[in-house]
Amino acid sequence: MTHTDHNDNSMFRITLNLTLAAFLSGVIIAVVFYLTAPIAEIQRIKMKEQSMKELIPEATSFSPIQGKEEWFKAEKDGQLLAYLILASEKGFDGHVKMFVGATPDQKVIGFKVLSHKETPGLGDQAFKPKFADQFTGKGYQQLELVKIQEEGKITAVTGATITSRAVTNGIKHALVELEKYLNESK
Amino acid sequence: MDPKDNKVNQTPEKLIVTSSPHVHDTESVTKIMWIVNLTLLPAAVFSVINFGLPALVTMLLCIAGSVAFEAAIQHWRKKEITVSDGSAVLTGLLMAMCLPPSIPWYIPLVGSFAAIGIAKHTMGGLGHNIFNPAHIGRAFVMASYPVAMTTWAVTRIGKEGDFPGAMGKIASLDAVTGATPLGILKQQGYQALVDSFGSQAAMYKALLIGNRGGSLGETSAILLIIGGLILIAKKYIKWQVPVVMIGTVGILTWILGGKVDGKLVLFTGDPILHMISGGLIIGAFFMATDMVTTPITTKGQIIFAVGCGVITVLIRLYGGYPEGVCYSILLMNAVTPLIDRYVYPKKFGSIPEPAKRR
Amino acid sequence: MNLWKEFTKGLIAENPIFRLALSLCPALAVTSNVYNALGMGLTVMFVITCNNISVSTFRNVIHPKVRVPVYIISIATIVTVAMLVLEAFLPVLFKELGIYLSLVVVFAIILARAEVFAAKNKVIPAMVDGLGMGAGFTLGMVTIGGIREIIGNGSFFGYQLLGSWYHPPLIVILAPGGFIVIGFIIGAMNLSEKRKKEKMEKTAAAGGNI
Amino acid sequence: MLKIKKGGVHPHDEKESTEHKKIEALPVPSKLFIPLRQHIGEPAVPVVKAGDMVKKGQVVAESPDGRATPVHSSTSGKVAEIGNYMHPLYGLSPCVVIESDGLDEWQENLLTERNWETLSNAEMIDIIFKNGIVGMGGAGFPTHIKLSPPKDKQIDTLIVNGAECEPYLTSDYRMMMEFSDEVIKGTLITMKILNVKTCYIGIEHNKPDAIKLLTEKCKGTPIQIVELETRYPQGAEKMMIKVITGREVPSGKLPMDVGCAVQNIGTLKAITEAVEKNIPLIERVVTVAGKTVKDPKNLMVKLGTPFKEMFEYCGGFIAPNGKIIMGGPMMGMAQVNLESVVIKAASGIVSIADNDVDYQPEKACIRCGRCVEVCTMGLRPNILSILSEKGQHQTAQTDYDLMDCVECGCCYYVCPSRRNIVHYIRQSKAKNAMLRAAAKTGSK
Repeated sequence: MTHTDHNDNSMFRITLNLTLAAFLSGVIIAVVFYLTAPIAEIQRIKMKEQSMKELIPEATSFSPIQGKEEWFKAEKDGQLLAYLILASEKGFDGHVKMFVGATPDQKVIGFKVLSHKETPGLGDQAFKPKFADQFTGKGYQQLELVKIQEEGKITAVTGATITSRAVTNGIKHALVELEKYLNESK
Repeated sequence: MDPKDNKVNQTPEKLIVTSSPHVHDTESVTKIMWIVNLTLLPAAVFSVINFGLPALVTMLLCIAGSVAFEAAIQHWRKKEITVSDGSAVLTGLLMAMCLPPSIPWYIPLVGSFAAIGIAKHTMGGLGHNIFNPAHIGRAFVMASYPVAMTTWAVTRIGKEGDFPGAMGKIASLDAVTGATPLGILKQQGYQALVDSFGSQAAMYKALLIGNRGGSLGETSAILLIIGGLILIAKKYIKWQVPVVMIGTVGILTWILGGKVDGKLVLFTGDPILHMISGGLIIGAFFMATDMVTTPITTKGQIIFAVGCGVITVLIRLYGGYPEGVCYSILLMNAVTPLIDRYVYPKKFGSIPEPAKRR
Repeated sequence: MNLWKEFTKGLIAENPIFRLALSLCPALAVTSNVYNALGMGLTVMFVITCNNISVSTFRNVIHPKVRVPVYIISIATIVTVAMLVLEAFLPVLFKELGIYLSLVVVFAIILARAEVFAAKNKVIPAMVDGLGMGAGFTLGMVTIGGIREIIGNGSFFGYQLLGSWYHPPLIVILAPGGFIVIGFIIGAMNLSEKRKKEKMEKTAAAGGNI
Repeated sequence: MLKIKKGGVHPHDEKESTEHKKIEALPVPSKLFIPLRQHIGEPAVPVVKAGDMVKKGQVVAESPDGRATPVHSSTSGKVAEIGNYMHPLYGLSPCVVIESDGLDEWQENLLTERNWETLSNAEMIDIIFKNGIVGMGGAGFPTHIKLSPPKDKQIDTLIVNGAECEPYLTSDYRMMMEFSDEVIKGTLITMKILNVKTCYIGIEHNKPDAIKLLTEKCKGTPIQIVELETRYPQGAEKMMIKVITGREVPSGKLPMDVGCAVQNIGTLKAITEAVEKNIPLIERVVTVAGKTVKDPKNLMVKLGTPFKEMFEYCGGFIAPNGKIIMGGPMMGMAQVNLESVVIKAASGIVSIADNDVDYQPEKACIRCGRCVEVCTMGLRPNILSILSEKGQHQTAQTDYDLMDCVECGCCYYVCPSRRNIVHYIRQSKAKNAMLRAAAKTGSK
């Protein structure tokens, strides 16, 4: 290729360069995706089941609820054990995403945080049993957050009021939604 | 100069030859630092009386830690060790005044390290630091140990029942969560705060005298003001800075601080409460007037003070924390070089020539 | 051999984080524990090496006017592949690294090595350079992550090193802690270099006198 | 009472030891070392040689260019040599050494009686030039140049500087008290030469006697006495103009640019003597003071007298000396030894005791802002000193008005870190001057 050719062909070469690069890139990604997508899907389901399993250990199967995204029924031998509801509530920094487990009569079993950006060592204290155990067996009417310990109410984690509030509200909303759903489907 | 030409010095003693001037006033950095320490002493002593032994331990740990880190770092940097100039003691004392009275022993030490090691010596030592070391230390431990730092002890006087109505209630609140007056204000509202003291007058009195929960140095507004007035009289600080900063907080909280049924009603806030509570007094007299980290000119210092006041109010009324003096001063410290760049004294001879008289 | 030199220069002398001060964003964001730091480091090492190979391979074909877009396409492809693989086989790490994984595309160090080194050298040296730089980056990340995890959490690689007597200052695993730790490491490196140089000068001077 | 609007310091004035002591004439020493350079400009060119006999008042060195002033013999005697001896400002400098014959005889044709009112301005300026009169406040600017401003500069105000704001010095004060008639006459002569109608004598209010005396004596003349606040650097030319007239001399300009001329008390006395009696400037009043001096005095001293003789006359020292300073302690020049001699601009010699010298080492600037507060020129001395320390002399000049510094020393006086800011500023000025000179020769 002579010098003048180079100049004449530059536009052509640029186009060819970009097209080829993009094409190659597309091919590579497509192939890799084709190979990894099924594995990733299996992993995702496995992780989700695992977290649900942690929440309701007795359950043997989890089946999605029709018409509700990310809602599950936890069953053991065909018997309804609990509802699992995905809740997302604004915390101190971004949203706290969690599964809320509730009995069929709408009492809290517990919750399992899937993702959060709360301050480590401070905000995440609100996901530990000391705080989380307060919810067990409560209906949404009882879910009131206070800063100073009071009988029958949820006491916030010192220094992590906002995260505590996010968790409490998330559970509350999930229970309210659940009641609405159960009333409708009756 | 040719040594041969130099006539023999016939005077019996050797003369010192330096550039003029040859006289100096008696001020020195050391003297200034120790006097500021002394002016803080009454409030420090009071807080020890008020909170008991833990306060003294905290204070001594802060001072000892600061002095030790200063000496160690200067030794390691192969610099002259200047702990006797009182600046490390002052940093330790000021930081102690910003801490809750009874905190675990390691917090003052971590704070001293942050103050001296990070805020002061990474910048080059005394005179070169951008941020107020005491406040950096405080902010560092605040971010590190948020739970311990927001657990406030009850005042001893309150415990012993000298002010049974007001302080009794605060004592009961304290067991669980931060119950500085500003904390109560933030979480439960103004009425709850007034109720906790009994009456508005009792609240003001308690705040002024210092009989309430809070940091070591937050408590006695009166003693701090006396210390500050001494500094003003000695001309170490300018009266404009505390006046403007406290005034800004007062005016803004009066305008924006009032809430009726959770809704903002302008011009109904309680400025006095905001002016004498929290770390505002110590911040305005001892921190916002720190020479190293504030603007040089009086005009610049007033701008600085206004900025501190505005940020304090923003944090107190709209932020996540009940108190914002520490952060407001740190934020304005960052702006100081900018202020100094644009606010400087009027140069002599820079006005246009006056019309000639005929 | 020269290749060994190309490899080792990335470790200390031209360490991407501490010396070239490139890619400080991930160095701050994903180094709150060693596991994440190592994962990110290895990912970047993989991307940088593959990209160096690809850029070096095609360096004579790529028109200079579009070299940066082509490099970016190459990096983006490799990063996407890395993400897909991580998602399939290390989903936990994938979740932890989160948004920063896609940000690998714009890490300055990768484009810098492509532009500075790979575009001018043959495939093998380019690959070695990528490996060295990646290793240096990983080393830096692990150093920062290790220090932050030990001080800020009392653990290393998730194992609790220090007992309950230790009260970790949280700030170290928060963002400001990242800045402070990196600052101290760079300061320490500069200081040691300065002292080394002084020592060398001293010995040189002494040698001159003899 | 007029005050400095911004800045300044008030050091303890230390004037008690000499302010009430009448001027005493120092006996003529056996040897006088008369420096050829006692003014700003080129040194004078000697017209005598070793072995010549000279009379008191005889010209020993002529002006080389009509700008520099001639130098006269302070007494009668023999020229021993022309050699290098200690000059209080420039170190070893050429001096005419005269061995006194003890007769102290005037040269003939001096000591005439003249009425100044009959003389023309040009004649008077010539007399002032020939009699070697320079500004005696410290700078040594030739007076005949100051008195003949360019045509386009209209001078409307004469200011007489009786502030004497430096600690220890009382020579101007004593001159005002004991030679008030000469001072007033000199003022009137200067007014006539400059053709101005307004004249102020500014005196600091720690000299109430002088204010009272001069106010009385000036009745019926256009001269007004102005009482000034006691504050250093009140006596700096630009400050004086600002305080009395409210005019600010713009940066880089001279007093004449705002229509003012400033004269020193001693200069006015010398002008009177020169114009009326044709006496050249061969002696001046010098304050000898300091904590180590046994008996501090105001002395009438022949130019060229070594400091040693003066201290001996004052009873010698009672404590070890730390520094010997020519001029006041704020702006004066520290001396290497006591060989230095009195020049026309030496208003005082001050000793500072060894244990009074500030040995404290310099520390880093803590940005307290005191120097900015006291700087009467509105500069930022803290930044200037740091820039100089870091070698950024050009930045100091272009961005921080280095050249406007008058080196009054207030910034050092108040600096709690004991940074010698003035020294830093002088270094910057010198470095920049060297750079400019290098650039000039480079471009040629």
